Amino acid sequence: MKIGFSDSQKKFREEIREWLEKNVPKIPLNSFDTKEGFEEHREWEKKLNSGNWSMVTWPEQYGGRGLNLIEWLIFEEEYYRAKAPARVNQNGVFLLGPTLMEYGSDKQKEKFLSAMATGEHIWSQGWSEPGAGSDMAAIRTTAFKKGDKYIINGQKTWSSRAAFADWTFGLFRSDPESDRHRGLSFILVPLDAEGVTVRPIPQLDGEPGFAEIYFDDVEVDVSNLLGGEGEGWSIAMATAGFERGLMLRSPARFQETASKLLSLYFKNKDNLSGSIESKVLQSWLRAEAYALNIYQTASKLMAGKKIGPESSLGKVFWSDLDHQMHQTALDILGVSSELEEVVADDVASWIKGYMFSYSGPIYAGTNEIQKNIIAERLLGMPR
Amino acid sequence: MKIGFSDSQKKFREEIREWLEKNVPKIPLNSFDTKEGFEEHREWEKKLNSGNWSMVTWPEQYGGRGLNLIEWLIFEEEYYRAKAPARVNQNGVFLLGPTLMEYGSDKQKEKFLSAMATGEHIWSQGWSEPGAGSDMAAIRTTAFKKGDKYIINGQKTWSSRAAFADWTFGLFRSDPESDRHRGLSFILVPLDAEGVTVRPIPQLDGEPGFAEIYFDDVEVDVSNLLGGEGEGWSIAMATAGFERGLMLRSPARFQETASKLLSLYFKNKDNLSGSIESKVLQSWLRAEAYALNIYQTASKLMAGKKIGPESSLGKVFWSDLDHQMHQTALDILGVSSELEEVVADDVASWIKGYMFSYSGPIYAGTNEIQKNIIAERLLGMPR
Amino acid sequence: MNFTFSEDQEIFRDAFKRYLESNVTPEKIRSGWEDNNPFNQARWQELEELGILQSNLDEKYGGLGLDLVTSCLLVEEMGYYALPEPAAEQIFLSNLLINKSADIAKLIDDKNQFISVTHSLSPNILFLENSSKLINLGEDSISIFFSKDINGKKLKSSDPSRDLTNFIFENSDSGLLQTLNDQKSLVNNVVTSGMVMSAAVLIGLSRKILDLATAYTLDRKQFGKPIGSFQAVKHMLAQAAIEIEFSKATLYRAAYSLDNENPLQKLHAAQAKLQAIDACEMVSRNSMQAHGAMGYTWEMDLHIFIRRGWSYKQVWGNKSLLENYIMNQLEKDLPKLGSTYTFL
Amino acid sequence: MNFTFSEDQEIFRDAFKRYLESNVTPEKIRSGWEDNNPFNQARWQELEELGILQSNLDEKYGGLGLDLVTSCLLVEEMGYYALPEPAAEQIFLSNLLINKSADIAKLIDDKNQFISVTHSLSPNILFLENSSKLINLGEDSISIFFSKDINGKKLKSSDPSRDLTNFIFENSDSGLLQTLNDQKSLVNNVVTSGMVMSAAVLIGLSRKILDLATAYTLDRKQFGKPIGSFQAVKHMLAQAAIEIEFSKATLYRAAYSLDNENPLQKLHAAQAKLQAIDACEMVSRNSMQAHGAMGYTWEMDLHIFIRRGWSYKQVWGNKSLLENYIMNQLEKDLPKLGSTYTFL
Repeated sequence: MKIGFSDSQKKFREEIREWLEKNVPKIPLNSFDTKEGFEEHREWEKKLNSGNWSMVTWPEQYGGRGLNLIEWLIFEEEYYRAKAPARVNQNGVFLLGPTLMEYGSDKQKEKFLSAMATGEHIWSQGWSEPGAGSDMAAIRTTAFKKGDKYIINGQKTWSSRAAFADWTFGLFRSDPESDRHRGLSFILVPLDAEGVTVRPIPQLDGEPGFAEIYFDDVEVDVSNLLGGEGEGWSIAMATAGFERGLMLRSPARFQETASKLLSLYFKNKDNLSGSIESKVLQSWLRAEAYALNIYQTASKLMAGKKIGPESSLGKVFWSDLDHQMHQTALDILGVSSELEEVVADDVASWIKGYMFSYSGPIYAGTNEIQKNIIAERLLGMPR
Repeated sequence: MKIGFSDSQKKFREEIREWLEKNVPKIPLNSFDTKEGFEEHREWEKKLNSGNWSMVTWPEQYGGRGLNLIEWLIFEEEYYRAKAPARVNQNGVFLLGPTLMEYGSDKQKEKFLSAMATGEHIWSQGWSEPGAGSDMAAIRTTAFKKGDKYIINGQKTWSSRAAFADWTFGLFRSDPESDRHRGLSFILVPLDAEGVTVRPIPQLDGEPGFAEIYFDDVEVDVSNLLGGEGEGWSIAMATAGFERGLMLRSPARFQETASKLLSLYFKNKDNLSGSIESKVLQSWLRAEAYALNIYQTASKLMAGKKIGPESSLGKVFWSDLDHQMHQTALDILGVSSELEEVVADDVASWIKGYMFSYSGPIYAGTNEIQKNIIAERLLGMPR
Repeated sequence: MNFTFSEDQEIFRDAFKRYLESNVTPEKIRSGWEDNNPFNQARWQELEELGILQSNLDEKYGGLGLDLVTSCLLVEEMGYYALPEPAAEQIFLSNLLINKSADIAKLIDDKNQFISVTHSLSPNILFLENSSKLINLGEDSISIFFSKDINGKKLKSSDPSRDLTNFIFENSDSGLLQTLNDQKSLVNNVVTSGMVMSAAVLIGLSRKILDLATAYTLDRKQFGKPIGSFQAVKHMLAQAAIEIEFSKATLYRAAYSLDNENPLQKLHAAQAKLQAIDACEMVSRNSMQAHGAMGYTWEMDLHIFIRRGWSYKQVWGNKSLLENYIMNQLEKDLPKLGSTYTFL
Repeated sequence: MNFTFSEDQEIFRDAFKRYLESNVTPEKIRSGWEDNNPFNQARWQELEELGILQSNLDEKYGGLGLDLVTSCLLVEEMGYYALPEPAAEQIFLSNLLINKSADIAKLIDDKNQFISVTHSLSPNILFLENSSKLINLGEDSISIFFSKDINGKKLKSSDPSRDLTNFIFENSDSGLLQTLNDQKSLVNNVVTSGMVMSAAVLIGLSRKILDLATAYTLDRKQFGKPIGSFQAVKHMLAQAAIEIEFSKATLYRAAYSLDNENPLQKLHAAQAKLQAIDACEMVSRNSMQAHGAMGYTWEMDLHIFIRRGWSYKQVWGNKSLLENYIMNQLEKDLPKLGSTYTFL
C-alpha cells in the first residue's frame, strides 16, 4: 500500500488544472437539455478535443490519452473543481466508444470514433422500452434483415440525450423466433433517418433529458451492426460493465457537492439546527468515503483484480448521498429554495441538482434491484 | 372536538398521583425476571390491589374501577411519572382477564379473576411454538381429550414471564385431524402440574424474560377449557385485539423515556454534537405525536368507532422510536454506557431499556409483518 | 377529552372535497400553468360562494365564524387537491388578522378579495396581482398597502402554481395605507397560524402523493406482476403511511390550541409543522421511488403535488427555525409527564 | 497511488485468521465468561509466539516492526472473532508509546506482557489484573504505574469479555513509577491511534455480525421458505453490507496516515471511527432484526459481537466528540476538491 500521488500524477494534475482555468467558460452554459445549450455543449466538446482532453481514457491511437483509472480520477477532480460543463457526449465517451474499440470493425471505428471525439456525433442510448424498465431482456423493438438493410420497427424510451442527439445505439430483436436475451443485435441508428420520430419527455425540471424514439420501417445499412447478429446481449453487458459504470459516477462529482454544501452551511451556521449540521457532516463524510472506496477499487482493478456485483454497493450509496446533500442544501436555503432562477448562493443549481437527484436511485437499475443483487450475489441469499 | 381534561379527570389524576407518591417503593425493585424480583413484584401487585389500583380497566363487579380509555391514559401517565414498578401480571391484566370476562364460565371467573387481581396467580402466555414464530396458526402442541382431562404434549416457546409464573394460557390442538387455525382450543394450564418442564431462555440482559415450556403427558381438567372446544382461534384473535394491544404499549412509557432523554441531553449539552441534538428532539416530537395519536384513537373508540389494521401503524412507530431513544441515550452516556451496574444518570436502566428496545420491532408480529399488513390491508396493495 | 371531529365538521369538509374533486383536477391546474395564470378568478368566486373563504371570518364581518380546527380540515383538502388559489392563506393569515384587530378590519373593506400577507418567514408576495391589499408583518409593526401600487420583481417558483413577487419594503411607502405599531403579539399569532396552515397543506399533499403512488404500483407491472406486490415497494409506502398517520393528531391539536389561545400554541404549531415537513419529505421520496422513472417526468401528475411540498416546507417556518425554537422552549421548561404540557 | 495490500500483508492476516478461527470460538469465549476470566493467559502466550503482540513493535525492541496498516488488518480480525484479550490495545496503544518514546521504552522492561493504557476517552482500566504496568495519559503528561499497586473498584461491562477497573488517579501516587511531562503531542498521537484501533475492531465485528445474520436467514424458515428469500430481509442485510463496504477504505487510509505522520491523521482517524460507528450500529440493528426473537437470546452467538460493538463505539472517541472535532476542523480549513485533503 502506498497511497498518495506520484510526482508525475501531480504534474498531470497541474497540467489539466491550468488548461481548464484558461478554457472553462466563465459564464455557465445553458442546460444541454435545451436546444441552445445542446449546441453550446457540442462546442465545448470540440474545445476539449482541441486540447486533447475530450477522450482522456481512450487509447492514444484513437485520439485519447490512454489515462489509467487513477489519472482519470485526478482528471475528474480537476474537472469538477473547475466547474467545467457537463459532458453532453457521455454516452459516446464512456459507453459506445469503448464498445466500438472492442467489437467494432476497422471501418466502424474510423467512421465513428473521431466524430465522437470532436462532438460531431452526439450519441443517445436506446436501451429501455415501454414495459421493460428494469427488465432489459424484454425488448420487443425489431430489426429484421432484408438484403443489406435492417428494417427497424418499434419504440425505445428513456433514451438519454435523444431530444437533440445525432445518433442512438441500442439492442433490437433481429431474430423473430427468439425471446428474452437471445436473438438481440446491437445496432447504430442515425436519428435523422426516415421513419424515426423523437418525442422528448419533459422531466421534473421541464427539460427533455430523455426522449421516446419511434421507429417506423426505418432502414439502416447492415454496416451499422456492431459485432455479429444475435450477439447484442453480450456486447451490451460488456457496455454496462463496472468500469464504465464507475466513470459515469465520478466521486469528484459528490465531493464537489459536499464541499459546496459545507460552504453554504458555514455561511449560514448561526441560524441552522442540529439536524442540518448532522446531515452536512454526514454528507462530507460519505462523499469522502465514496471517493476513498473508488480509489481503492481503481487500485484493485489496476492490479488486475476483477470487480463484479460489488458495483451495486456503490450505486445505492452515491444515489442516497446525492439526494440527501441536495435536500439539505434546500433546507439551508429555506424560502429561497423554490426560486428556480436565483443565481446567488447557487440556488438555481441546487434546485436543478435536487430534481436530478430523485433520478439517481432509479436509473441504471433501481436501488431495489441493486439491493436484490447485493443480497443474492454478494451475500448468497436465495432468489 | 374538545381536547383537554375535565375537572373530574383532573381530580382522578390527583387521586392516583397522591396514592402513588405514598406507595411507590423508594428503592426500585429488582427485575421481575429474577426470582427475587418476581416475588417483589408480586407483592407490588398486592399493594396496588389494596388501593384498588391493580385492575383499573376491569369492570367494578370484578374488582376493577371500570376506567374508560382516557382515564386509563391518565392512570398510565401518572404511573410512569411516579416511576412505579413494571407490571409482572400484564398478561393477566390485559390479555387473559378481559378474555375470561367475555368467554369464561362463572366458575372460571370466580376462580381466576380475583386471584389475578391480588397477584396470587401470575400468568405467562403460551402462544408461540418452535418453528411457528410469526405464523401462529402452525401450532402443533396437542391437547387431546380423555375422559374429563386434556392430555397435553408438545412445546411452547417465547412464553413471557413463564420462568417464575404460576399459570400459562394458550392455544393447543385438540382435534388431531385439523390443520392451521381450525381445531385449536384455548386452555389454562398450571405450571406446577406434573409433566410440565419450564426451561428459561436467558435474553440479552442475561435474565429469563421468556421460557420454553415442555408438556409431557400433562393432565389438566376439562374445566380449564375456555369457551368451546375448537373455538380457540377466535378467542385468541379477540385477545390479540386492538385495545389490548394499545394497553400493552402505553404512550406514557415513551413520553417518560423522552423526558428523561431531554434531561440527560440538556445536562450534557455542551459536549454533544448536532446529530445527538437532532435525535433528542426527534424523540420528544415523536413521543408526543404518538401520545396525541393515541388520545385521538381512544376518543374514536369511545365514540363507538372501530379500529382495525391501523394498529400496525403504531407498532412500527413506537418500536422504532423506543430503540432510537435508548440508542441516543447511550451515545450521550458515552464510555459509561457499558457499565451495567452504574446507578448514576440512570445508566443501568438505560442499558436495560436499550437491550429491551431491540425486541420491540420483533415481538407481537415483526415490523416487517406489520408493514405487510399496512400495505395490504390499509393501502390495498396486492398480497 | 373528545379528540374527534363533529358530524358538522365532517359534512362541511366532505362537501368541499366533492367540489375540489371535480373543479381542481390536474388538468385544470396544468391549464393555469400554461396560461401563466394559476389564479382562476372564477374559482375564487366559487370559493367565496361556498363560504370557504370566509369560513373562519367573524360573523360580524360576514363570515361563518367557524374555528380553525374546521379550517384545518378544509386546508388539508386544499393541499390534497393542490388548489392553486391562496384560500389557505386567506383563512389562516388575513382572516385571522381581521378577526383579531379591529384596526385592520376597518382598513380591509373588501374582505372577500385576496389579501396577501408577507413576513420574513414568507417574504415573497403571493399573487400580488390578484390581491387587493397587501399586509406586511414587521418585527412589531403591521403595514397595509394597496397592492396595485406595489411595483416588485416577478420571481419564478419551482411550483408554477405559486405566483411570487419580490419587493423591498424598507424605505418605500408607495401604496402604503397605514402602519400599526406595537403589534408584536398579533404578528406572533399570525406567524403561529402560518405554521399550522402550511402544516395542514403538507399533510393534505402527503396524503395525495401516497394515494398516487399506491394507485401507480397497482397499475404498473414489472417482471410479470404489479410492482405493488414486491415487498420493498410495499414497505416504502407503508412507512410513508406511518409518517402521515402520526402527523395528523399533532396538527389538529395545534389548530385547537390556536382556537383556544393555549399559552403553548406556538410550540404546538412548531411541532405540527415539523412533523408535517418530515412526513412530506419521506412520502415524496418514497412515492417518487415507487414510481420509478415515470415519477421523474413532467407528464405524470405526481410532481404537481411534490413541488408544492417543496415550497410549503420552507414558508412560515422551516426545519432549522422550528427545531431551534422547540429546543429553546424545552430547555427553558423541561416537559414533565402527566402535567399540562400535551393538553391543557 | 497503490491502495491495495501486499501479498505479505494478506498472508500474515490469513494465517492469523486461521489461528483465530480455531482458537477463539464462541464456545471458548463463553467459557471465559463463565470462569469470570476472559483473559486467557495461554492464548496471550500464543499471540506472542505468533508475533501478533509485537507485530508493530520496533525491531530494536524485539518486535517485527510492521506498519499500522498491517496491524489494522490484524485488529479487524480480532474484532471479527471477538478476541477477548486486549491485543488490539497492545498494538495500537502501548507498542506505539514504546516506539515513539525512548523514555517510556526504558521503563517498560516487559514488553510482551499486557500494558494497560487509559485516558479520559477510555477511563476505565482494561484488564488491570492481567497487566504488568499501567500508562495513564493526562492532558500533556504521561504516568506509568505498577499495576499490582493499583487498588481500584471492579466495574461490570455489558460485554463480559471486558474486565474493567475504576480508579481515580488524581492525588494518588500509589504504584507510580514515573511521570513524564510535556507529552502533549505523544498523547494526541496515541488518542488518534486509539480511534483507528477501535474503528478496526468495529469493522471486524460488523463483518462478523452480518455473516451471522446472513447464515441465519438461509437456515431459518418461515411460511415455508427461508426468511432470507423475503425482499425485506434481503434489503436490510444489503444495506448493512453497503455500510460496511464504505467504511473500509476510510479505515485503511487512516492507518496509513498514522504510519506516515500525515498532518491530517487525526481528522482521518475521526472519519474512520465515525464511519465504523455508523456501520456497526446499522449492521447490529438490521442483523438483530433479521434474527427475529432468536437474536434476543443469550443462547445465540450474535450478542457476543453486538455487545462488543456497544463498548468499542464509545471508547477512544465517541460520536459527539468525533463529530464536533471534524466540524471544527472543516470550519477552520474548508476542504477543496483536488487539493491534498483526501490524500497527500
